[in-house]
Amino acid sequence: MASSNMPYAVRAYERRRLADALRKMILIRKFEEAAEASYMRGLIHGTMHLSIGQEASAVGSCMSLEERDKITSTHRGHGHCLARGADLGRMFAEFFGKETGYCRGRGGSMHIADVERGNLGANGIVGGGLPIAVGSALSAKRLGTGAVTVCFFGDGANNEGAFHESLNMAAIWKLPVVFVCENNLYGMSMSTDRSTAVGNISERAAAYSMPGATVDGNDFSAVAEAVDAAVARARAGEGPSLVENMTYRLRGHSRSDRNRYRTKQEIDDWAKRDPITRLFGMLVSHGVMAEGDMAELDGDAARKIDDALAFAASSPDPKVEEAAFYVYAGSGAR
Amino acid sequence: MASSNMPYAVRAYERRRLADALRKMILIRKFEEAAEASYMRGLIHGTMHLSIGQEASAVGSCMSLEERDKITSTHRGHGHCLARGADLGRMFAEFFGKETGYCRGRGGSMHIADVERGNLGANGIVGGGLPIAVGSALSAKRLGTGAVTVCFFGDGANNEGAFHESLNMAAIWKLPVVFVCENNLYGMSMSTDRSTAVGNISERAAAYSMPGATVDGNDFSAVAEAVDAAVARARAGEGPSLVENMTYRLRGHSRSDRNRYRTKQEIDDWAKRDPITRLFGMLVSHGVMAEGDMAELDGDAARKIDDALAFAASSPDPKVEEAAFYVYAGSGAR
Amino acid sequence: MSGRSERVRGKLSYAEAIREALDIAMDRDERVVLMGEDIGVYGGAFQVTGDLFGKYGPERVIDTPISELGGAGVAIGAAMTGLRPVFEFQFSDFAALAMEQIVNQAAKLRYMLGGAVSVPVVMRFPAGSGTGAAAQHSQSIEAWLGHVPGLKVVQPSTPEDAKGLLLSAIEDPDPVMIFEHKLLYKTKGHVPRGHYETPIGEAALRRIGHSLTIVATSIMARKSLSAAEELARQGIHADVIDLRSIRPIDRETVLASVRKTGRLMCVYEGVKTLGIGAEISAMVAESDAFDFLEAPIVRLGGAECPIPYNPELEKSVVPQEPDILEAARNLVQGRI
Amino acid sequence: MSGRSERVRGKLSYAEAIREALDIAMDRDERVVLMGEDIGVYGGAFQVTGDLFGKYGPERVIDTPISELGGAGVAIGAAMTGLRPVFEFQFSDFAALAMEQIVNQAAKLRYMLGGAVSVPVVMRFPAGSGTGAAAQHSQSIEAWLGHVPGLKVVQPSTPEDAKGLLLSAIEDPDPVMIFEHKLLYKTKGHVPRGHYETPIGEAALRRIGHSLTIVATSIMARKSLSAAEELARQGIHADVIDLRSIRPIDRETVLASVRKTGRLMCVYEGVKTLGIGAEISAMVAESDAFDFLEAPIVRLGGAECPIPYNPELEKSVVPQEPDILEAARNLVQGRI
Ligand SMILES: Cc1ncc(C[n+]2csc(CCOP(=O)(O)OP(=O)(O)O)c2C)c(N)n1
Ligand SMILES: Cc1ncc(C[n+]2csc(CCOP(=O)(O)OP(=O)(O)O)c2C)c(N)n1
Ligand SMILES: [Mg+2]
Ligand SMILES: [Mg+2]
Repeated sequence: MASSNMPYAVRAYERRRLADALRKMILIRKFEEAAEASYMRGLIHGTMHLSIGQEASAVGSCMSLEERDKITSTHRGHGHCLARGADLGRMFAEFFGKETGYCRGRGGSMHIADVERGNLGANGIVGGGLPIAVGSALSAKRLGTGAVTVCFFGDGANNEGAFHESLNMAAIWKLPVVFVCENNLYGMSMSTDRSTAVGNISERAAAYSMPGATVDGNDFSAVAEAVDAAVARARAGEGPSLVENMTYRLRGHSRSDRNRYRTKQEIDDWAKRDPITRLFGMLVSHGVMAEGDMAELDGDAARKIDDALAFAASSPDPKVEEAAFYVYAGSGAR
Repeated sequence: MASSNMPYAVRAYERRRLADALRKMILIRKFEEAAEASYMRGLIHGTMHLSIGQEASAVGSCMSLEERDKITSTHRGHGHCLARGADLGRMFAEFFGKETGYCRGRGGSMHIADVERGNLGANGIVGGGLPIAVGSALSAKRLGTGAVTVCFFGDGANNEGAFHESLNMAAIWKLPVVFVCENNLYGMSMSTDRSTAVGNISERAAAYSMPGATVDGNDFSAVAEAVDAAVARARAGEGPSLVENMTYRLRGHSRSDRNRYRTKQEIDDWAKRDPITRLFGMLVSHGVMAEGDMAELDGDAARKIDDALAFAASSPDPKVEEAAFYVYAGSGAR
Repeated sequence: MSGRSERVRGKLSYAEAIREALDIAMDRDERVVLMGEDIGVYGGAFQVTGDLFGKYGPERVIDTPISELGGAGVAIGAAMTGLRPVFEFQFSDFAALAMEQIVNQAAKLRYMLGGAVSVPVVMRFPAGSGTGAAAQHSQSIEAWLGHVPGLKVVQPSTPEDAKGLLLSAIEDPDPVMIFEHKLLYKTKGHVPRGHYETPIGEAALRRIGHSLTIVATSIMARKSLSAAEELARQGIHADVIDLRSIRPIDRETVLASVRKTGRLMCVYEGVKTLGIGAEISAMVAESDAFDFLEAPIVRLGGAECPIPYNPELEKSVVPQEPDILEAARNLVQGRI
Repeated sequence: MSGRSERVRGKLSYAEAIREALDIAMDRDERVVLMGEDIGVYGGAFQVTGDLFGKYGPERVIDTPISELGGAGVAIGAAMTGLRPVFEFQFSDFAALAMEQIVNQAAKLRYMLGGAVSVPVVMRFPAGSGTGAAAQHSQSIEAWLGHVPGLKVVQPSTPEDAKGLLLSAIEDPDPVMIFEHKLLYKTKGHVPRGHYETPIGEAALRRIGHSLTIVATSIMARKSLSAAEELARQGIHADVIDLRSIRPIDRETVLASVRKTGRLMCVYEGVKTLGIGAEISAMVAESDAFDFLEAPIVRLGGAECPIPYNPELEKSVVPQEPDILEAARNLVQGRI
């Protein structure tokens, strides 16, 4: 029975996929660190929401997704986008407002999308992606594509009316969608204790007669296990589920956050539960990787980031005369 | 232990109050029948939503309310308004669009209100009254008035985002509000089976960590018992509750309803559970009333209705030049 | 597409014309689905979808719970991923519940994503006063959506246009909002058979005159036409333009008429301030047609007041035929 | 009220002026409470409420969950029953989530109930572009609310007005919507001490000229004033009217100016079509001032486009000072 004591991830995935998951998590981390640095250097306009500390949730939740599957993402969406394999260069280019960016410089970080890889887009409206995800699942069911949609949203979003309406419709129509709540304990400054009248957000699943589960969102394997099951259920036509990944954003909400609503102690405690360190440790302890592999992974990621930054920096800005392209179909080259 | 086998209502209220409750339920029924007849005769403009069959819910839910307490009502709100003691004449006058009506002929049935008696108004927007009720409870708490707010809404309204947001805020702030869902099995043509992803709507209370109860909404005593307890809880500062009164509207949704979505059998079955007959029967069997009293009650109600209709019919229309009075404070006499 | 099927037949009502458009679209394209409250077995609050439920079943005629924000959002998400949803609001007033999805999502997604996505959704909004349904069921809020780039917004006034504009809307790769005046549903007119498209963005010059230009929308186009007949008997000959589309607006048709007549009156039911007439007036006043203006530009719009319940009051707060007549006479006779 | 406290002191920022108004109002009236997302310990997304939480505590500075529809509705219900809530939207764009409560409830309740109820709620909306926050966080949607009878809508452009209009709004028995341009929060100006009210419905003639009238709103009033200084150096002298209030509009101040100058230009950040400039233009074109017009009425508004992220694109879609200069010169020199 040794194998059943092994973490789910080690049992469920080939080595290659496990290494790939770790590689992605590292890439997300380095990507965001580089974005942060670019931001500090004034290369990036506007605001930016970093998911540093939440990488296991993004990558773990996408493990069983196939090419045809969709995700909807949030304002804190870089990880989701990279988890689905987005191009780093086009992402940086978007942050730099370049024509080569995913949104041709018109969207920025808050609207990053990668429609070809099934990412229907980050959303600047908290809760805005929830009904859209349900719509995507409705399409899949009607058109018989077999696609599953994973809908990411935050703990703060769970108090929007859109959450309620979306989960209810997904449930009555038994749609193939998985609601993944990334509960990082705060919606901006408001803790879930203060904002949300229930202990675990997953308990709200019962109000829609769907399964709900709360997992350690910094444990890659736990996330993957819960979401894989939910995806399988959706794929089998059994309807939606709600999975709550308990995690933490190690950075402030956005650049202007002074962290007045939480303690340094709390942040430090969570830093100790770093999902990347944990996954790496697990892979080493199960012989999937060796201690020495980390340096190589880091190095690889750093090189990719450098190349991507160079691509973005050297890319052209959109033309001012083309500011109003893409408002309607047929306006703007494609 | 005989008394504990007695229905709650008989134990809890004096004879006078029980008789008064029955009187009100009869008045509501006759009032709506008269409104229906006036409507058929073309005396009433627009649309009208009758609550015939739901009288126990309206009256039972208001039993423990005091003068200072508030209610918010719905498009199907005549019963709520009369349960709080509204003037029949001013109600008919409103339906007839008269200046003496509760809304000076500007609101009609869908906006009937009686602010002096704590009825903050019917609402043409399904779910529109929910946040308003929470606001009213917030005022009571901040201003220390001790007032409780009873918020009526339908089963259909429970799928609006406003429901979710309102219950959540009421719960996190422990506000003195009682959410009374009048579940008459349909939101227009859509049955709760099809619209709502949970068996009993009261189960959704758990998503807000508040007590939830489902009761036979055609049983006056059961309604009063559940809502009285919820009001007491609210009054004691222990926060909100959700009570679901299972009931049935014997008429169509509105005039244009062809009842295609339900069977004659179903309607007939529910007619047999008429809340007025049931309350009367209970009062007789517990010696509160005698069989012969019904005729007198009916006669009384009929006389009051006739007087009210006469008042309304002879009242003046609002002046067309004053159509835009009351848009802002100070425009229009008061 | 369906070629030579333009034979004229018995009149259809506006509601029937819409139903026919839905039927044709559903028949030719499996991806077209209908969504909305009580559009199934009930047939819609205004009996527009009628028995399409019987014909296409619950998979394609989808009753939604009373969840306007979510429902609209589901339609938008479905439109992004391969379906062609036509979403019915029960009353246009309830658009207020779904503005977030309509404006922040449907209208902007193509742009925010740099053209990477299309949102071919159609939304239908029964609008306007006159039914005694009071302030929360009688509004004319098309100006809100007319102010939003990324949307197209139309207001058919005839059964023929109701069908043709809806068929155009369903084919359109962008979100199209259709405001249908409730009092028009039972009005009848000739409706060509089969599939045809009325182009979005083209006004209809319904009547030719020379004394003044009347630009009107929705039911006001009908009232204006009828007033224009009476005016003609009094020697005043109006160009009557049925705007049909308020985003985009057919600038040229309006300007050409004003250059000819030198007098402009806008008639619309929405609240006067910041209503569609404000835009028409401003569009003309900033154009070369300004030099042709011989009199101030008149706007006849709704009163600055919610819609009252009392029937006389209700009529008094939106333009009626006598108001149009009087305003037109005053304009032509220089009495303003 | 607070009498002779008009002494001038060091400058305050627009955000500080708002905070001071809130502080004064809360101090004089226990019923005034603040509601909104992250307005407590966080101090507000734009640090407007700042440390009022420290001073008044969680009973009166109430952090709401991310529930705009419900939160606005709670404020409305509270206003109906004795409190005086000031509700902060984190971005004006999120008004789209609460339109139902703002429009169908707050604006209409007094009317629908025949005057039996008041809704003295104030809502504050950080608005406008220029911060790189892209299409869902940069809109100027005041025209939607300006179209709604029952609401009052203001757009202060200076710290002094930001304070005075907010204090008026809190005293007002009707719902008042305040649009605050985000780029103004850090701008400084003289702000009288103590309690004073800037009347809602009065425009401010900020500069006197004779060559043309510029009517501008919000941050465009500042840009227009600055452009007018440059124009003056070029011999073109503009009346610059800061509209301040868009419902009701100060008709007389605008018309009097146009009668004098004969030329009108409207400058606003919202989308041009159906934006506030459409109303100003139409209001003038239908008035007796029409006869004084010597040239078409110019509108400089936002492009027909969501707000883009790229900073150069972002600037290009709303009027900038050089655009105002050029348009004013063309207007005066008859080049349009
Ligand atoms: C409708 C809406 N309300 C408010 C905001 C402002 N806002 C952006 S992110 C955020 C917090 C969201 O919290 P949560 O959903 O928990 O996501 P997290 O930021 O924690 O990842 C808020 C309030 C918004 N963008 N949209
Ligand atoms: C926001 C909104 N959506 C839709 C409607 C149209 N409508 C009026 S009543 C009704 C059904 C409401 O159902 P429920 O809440 O169960 O109340 P009931 O009519 O059964 O008493 C509908 C759909 C409305 N008035 N408001
Ligand atoms: Mg969070
Ligand atoms: Mg019901």
